[in-house]
Amino acid sequence: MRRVYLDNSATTPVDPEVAELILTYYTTKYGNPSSIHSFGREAKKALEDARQQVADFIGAKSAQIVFTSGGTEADNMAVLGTAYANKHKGNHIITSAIEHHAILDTCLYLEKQGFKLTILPVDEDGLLHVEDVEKALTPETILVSVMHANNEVGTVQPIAEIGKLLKGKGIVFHTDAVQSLGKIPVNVDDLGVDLLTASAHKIYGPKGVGCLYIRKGTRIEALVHGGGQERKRRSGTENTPGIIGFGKACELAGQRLEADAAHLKNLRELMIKGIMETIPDVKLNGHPTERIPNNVNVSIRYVEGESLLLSLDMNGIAASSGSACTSGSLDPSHVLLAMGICHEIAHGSLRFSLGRANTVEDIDYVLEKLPGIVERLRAMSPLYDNERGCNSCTLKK
Amino acid sequence: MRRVYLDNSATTPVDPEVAELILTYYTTKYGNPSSIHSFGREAKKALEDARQQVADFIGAKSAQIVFTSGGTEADNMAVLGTAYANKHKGNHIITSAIEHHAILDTCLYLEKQGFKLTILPVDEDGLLHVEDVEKALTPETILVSVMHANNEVGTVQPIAEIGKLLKGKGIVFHTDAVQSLGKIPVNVDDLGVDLLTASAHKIYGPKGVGCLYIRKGTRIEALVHGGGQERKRRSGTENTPGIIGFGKACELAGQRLEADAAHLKNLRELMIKGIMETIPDVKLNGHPTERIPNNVNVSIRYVEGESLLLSLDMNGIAASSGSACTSGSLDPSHVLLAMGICHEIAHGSLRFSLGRANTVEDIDYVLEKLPGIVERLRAMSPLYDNERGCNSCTLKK
Amino acid sequence: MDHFTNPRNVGEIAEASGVGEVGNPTCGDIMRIYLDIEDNIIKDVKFKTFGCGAAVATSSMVTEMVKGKTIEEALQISNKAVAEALDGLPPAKMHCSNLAADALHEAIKDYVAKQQSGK
Amino acid sequence: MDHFTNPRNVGEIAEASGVGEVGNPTCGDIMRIYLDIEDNIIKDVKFKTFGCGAAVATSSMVTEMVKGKTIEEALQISNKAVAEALDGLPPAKMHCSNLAADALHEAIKDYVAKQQSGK
Ligand SMILES: Cc1ncc(COP(=O)(O)O)c(C=O)c1O
Ligand SMILES: Cc1ncc(COP(=O)(O)O)c(C=O)c1O
Ligand code: FES
Ligand code: FES
Repeated sequence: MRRVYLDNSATTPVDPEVAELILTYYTTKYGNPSSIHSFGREAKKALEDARQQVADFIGAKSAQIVFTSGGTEADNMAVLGTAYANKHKGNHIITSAIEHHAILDTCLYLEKQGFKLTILPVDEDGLLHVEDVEKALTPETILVSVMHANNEVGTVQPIAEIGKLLKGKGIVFHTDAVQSLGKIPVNVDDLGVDLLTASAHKIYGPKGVGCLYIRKGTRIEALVHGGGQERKRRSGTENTPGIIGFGKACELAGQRLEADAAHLKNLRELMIKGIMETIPDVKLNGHPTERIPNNVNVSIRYVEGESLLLSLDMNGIAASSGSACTSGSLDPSHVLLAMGICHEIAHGSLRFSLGRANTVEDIDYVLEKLPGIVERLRAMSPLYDNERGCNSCTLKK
Repeated sequence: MRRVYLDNSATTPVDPEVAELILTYYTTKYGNPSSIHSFGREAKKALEDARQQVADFIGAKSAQIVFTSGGTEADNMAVLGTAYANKHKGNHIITSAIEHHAILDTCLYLEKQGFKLTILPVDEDGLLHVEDVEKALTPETILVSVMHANNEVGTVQPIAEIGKLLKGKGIVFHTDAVQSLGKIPVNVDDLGVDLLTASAHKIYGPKGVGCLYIRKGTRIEALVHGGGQERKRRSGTENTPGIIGFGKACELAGQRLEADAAHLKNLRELMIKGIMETIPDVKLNGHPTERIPNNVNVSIRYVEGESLLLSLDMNGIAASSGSACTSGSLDPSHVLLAMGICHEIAHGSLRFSLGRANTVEDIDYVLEKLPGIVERLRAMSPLYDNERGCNSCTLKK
Repeated sequence: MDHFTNPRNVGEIAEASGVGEVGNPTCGDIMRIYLDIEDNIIKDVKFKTFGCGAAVATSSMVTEMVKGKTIEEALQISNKAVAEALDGLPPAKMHCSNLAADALHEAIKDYVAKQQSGK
Repeated sequence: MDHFTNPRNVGEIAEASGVGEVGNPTCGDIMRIYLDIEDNIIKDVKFKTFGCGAAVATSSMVTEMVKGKTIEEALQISNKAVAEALDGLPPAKMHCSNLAADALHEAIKDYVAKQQSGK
């Protein structure tokens, strides 16, 4: 059976060139970069080269990159590290309703500890409005964290404008760029952010590696204590092979950024057009133009998302509903709910996230299979015939 | 030039079989284990198999293993997670003076937050006395953390006895088994521990992967918030390839435990004997019998450790002074100082940590080079001729 | 898996003796069961569901299990029995089997109520 | 690296005009410099050190730099100059170069003191 992987926002295959490089650092150049002998120095040098590659990709200086165990840890470090380091200055944090759980849950954890939290709404396209940030600011505000591109619906947020708004206010500005990196240009100065999260496994690098960019002068408390690696900001023996893989993945992504984006956009448009033309009662979720090039998110009315996923999977097609983390869970996507989409229709949403390796044939295959699957499930649906269901949401028959 | 790697306590090469396996999960079986499609389920299955392998190796149930980004994070999770989850019960923590910085620094961080900390002394062999633990207990004690084997001098602590002492007292007992795993038997029930730290890259597995064993019923607060992976105990996309490599490394280490230990012990004795016979004014640090089979730690009087290391390195020999993490630092080893060894002599200490791949020829090579190096550095030392120096320590001329 | 891939008894019964519809309180999914009952025996049964894979499979299984049974026997069918008949469900999916069992019980209730009001 | 591998001027001078010994306050390492001074000119210089690789290299470099210099010229030599002569040192190792420069200055002080008390 043909296997078509369309879940690249959940994770990507590691580029073969990257994997080869990692292997070398596993088996022959295996020194601990803290060691002063030649094995250690060799690893240290490669580690610092990788730091430079990552820094170059986001327009930063290498000393401003702190490697972490992934995007989740970097998000935690941004939120908790800033809150703890600035609690003498204030206790108010602003974020958005559509953040990844790594941000949202961490903010809620701080709220339980006594911090004040404002969770900003988004519009029906999943877009945050800069005025809402402005209105939420208080003299107590120490951190604003808004993601660059959303992982579920792909909407790209006006980070540069928020950056301008916050400039000079002494408020730390963080963005989670896990989903935008490698898809659209990401530059810390253009965005005007103090902190930025990235994750290797979303850009054809290894799982378990990420980084937090920390602008010079931004105070962050370390979360992990110990040997004092990463200039005392993140202790623990560095995952040198993984970090080197991350560096290489950034280099490759930088070289291919435009070509990748054009390729993805082409497939995406093909797919959206195909779905809209062949299946009735479908809504495209997310912003029509302000979206990353690899995201297709649709609500397919009257059918339930997991059944859709399983049916696709039985045809060799890997997609997701909501984010990977929560697709094992029962709650409908908090992102879709925040966009005003009702529970029932949110439950019937599907995310196809395209990757570098996908082809037109992949898309054709999906377009060949999907209509039949939907039809079969709709025939089974108690919502389909009696036009019962949701009146509160934007998707009407 | 011959290259002899004798820094296996800092890190080990990844076993080729393990590396091969990891590669597969990077490039072809790359699904996110939280995804419900076939790519995800394949990864999930392998992840759970690896969890079982790790659990089997330490005599635990797989549900009790939480994967982390390494030993340091697991140590932090043990200390911080226990302290935060039990602060309503008490605020007193007991540890030892020779712990790895991942424990010590984390305990000191808690002390700054208002927890009470007792740091227990060790004797001149680096051994902690169980009576000292007993005497330190208070009704406020919530956590005792004592490492299984020390990373610098290799002394093995009486963990099982401490476990017996603490049994039924409602105090969480943690051991850092990073250096003992794969060298001597490690069984969570025999040791009587509630929490145990392990790290993959010390047992021929990948860097950036470790785990915390959490006995059923032991309360731990999560440090990293987000997608709710690892049964909500450690969020973040799982480093599936790394974890699978860790599982395989545990399986191999389990199969080879006795053979490895015999081989290492043989080399170790050869080395100790050779050094003692050819170089005057040398002291073996650590316990004469209660030590892991791969550790040789010697103080070479009148010479400074880094110069020794560099000279060895120029002959292709990789060793360390103190732990890798601190060998970049200037402070003499806190472990040796805690053992009552004076500053000057601590400064002249060398650690050779043997590994599975080392041979008798490796040891012979070191024994051929080391005496000349020491002689040359002693000729350069202002301490050698005038017999000035230290009167306060156990090593006298 | 077979009960998801090829669910049995999908559909409606035009003049059903009893219809039960429930919404799952845990996940919000919906399930409807139609019964055709004659002489206290369930002669035919159909279902429709807006639910996950497990909901589809358990619905299909329930309909197979009750066909030909008396309503007393059908009332004994619990979600556990359904899950067992499917060779077990993961813990996170146990609530899905409630959907089918509850809808069945609702349908029987509806039948009983109709009988009583009809007489 | 060459100044570590093959340090110049290691040793002692039996009847030195001046001897300086310092302990490094940052790391506790020790360094001793011997000067042979004639007519205000440093004619010979030797050192011994119990210190790290950088300490050995900077000591060797300092001794090379001062040979043939007047004591006034020698006093101008700073740890920065030494580090530069070695093509730079990593920041964590800058303090090591203090060791050599300080020992040199101590040795000159010792010489001056001896001269004054001798006269
Ligand atoms: C927007 C966003 N932030 C954070 C993360 C978490 O990163 P990681 O998977 O590296 O922990 C993800 C992916 O899961 C994501 O999509
Ligand atoms: C005893 C001990 N504990 C903890 C650690 C830290 O583990 P990791 O290197 O996986 O962060 C080490 C090694 O550096 C160690 O030797
Ligand atoms: S998740 Fe709703 S019925 Fe299974
Ligand atoms: S570390 Fe002591 S002189 Fe360099």
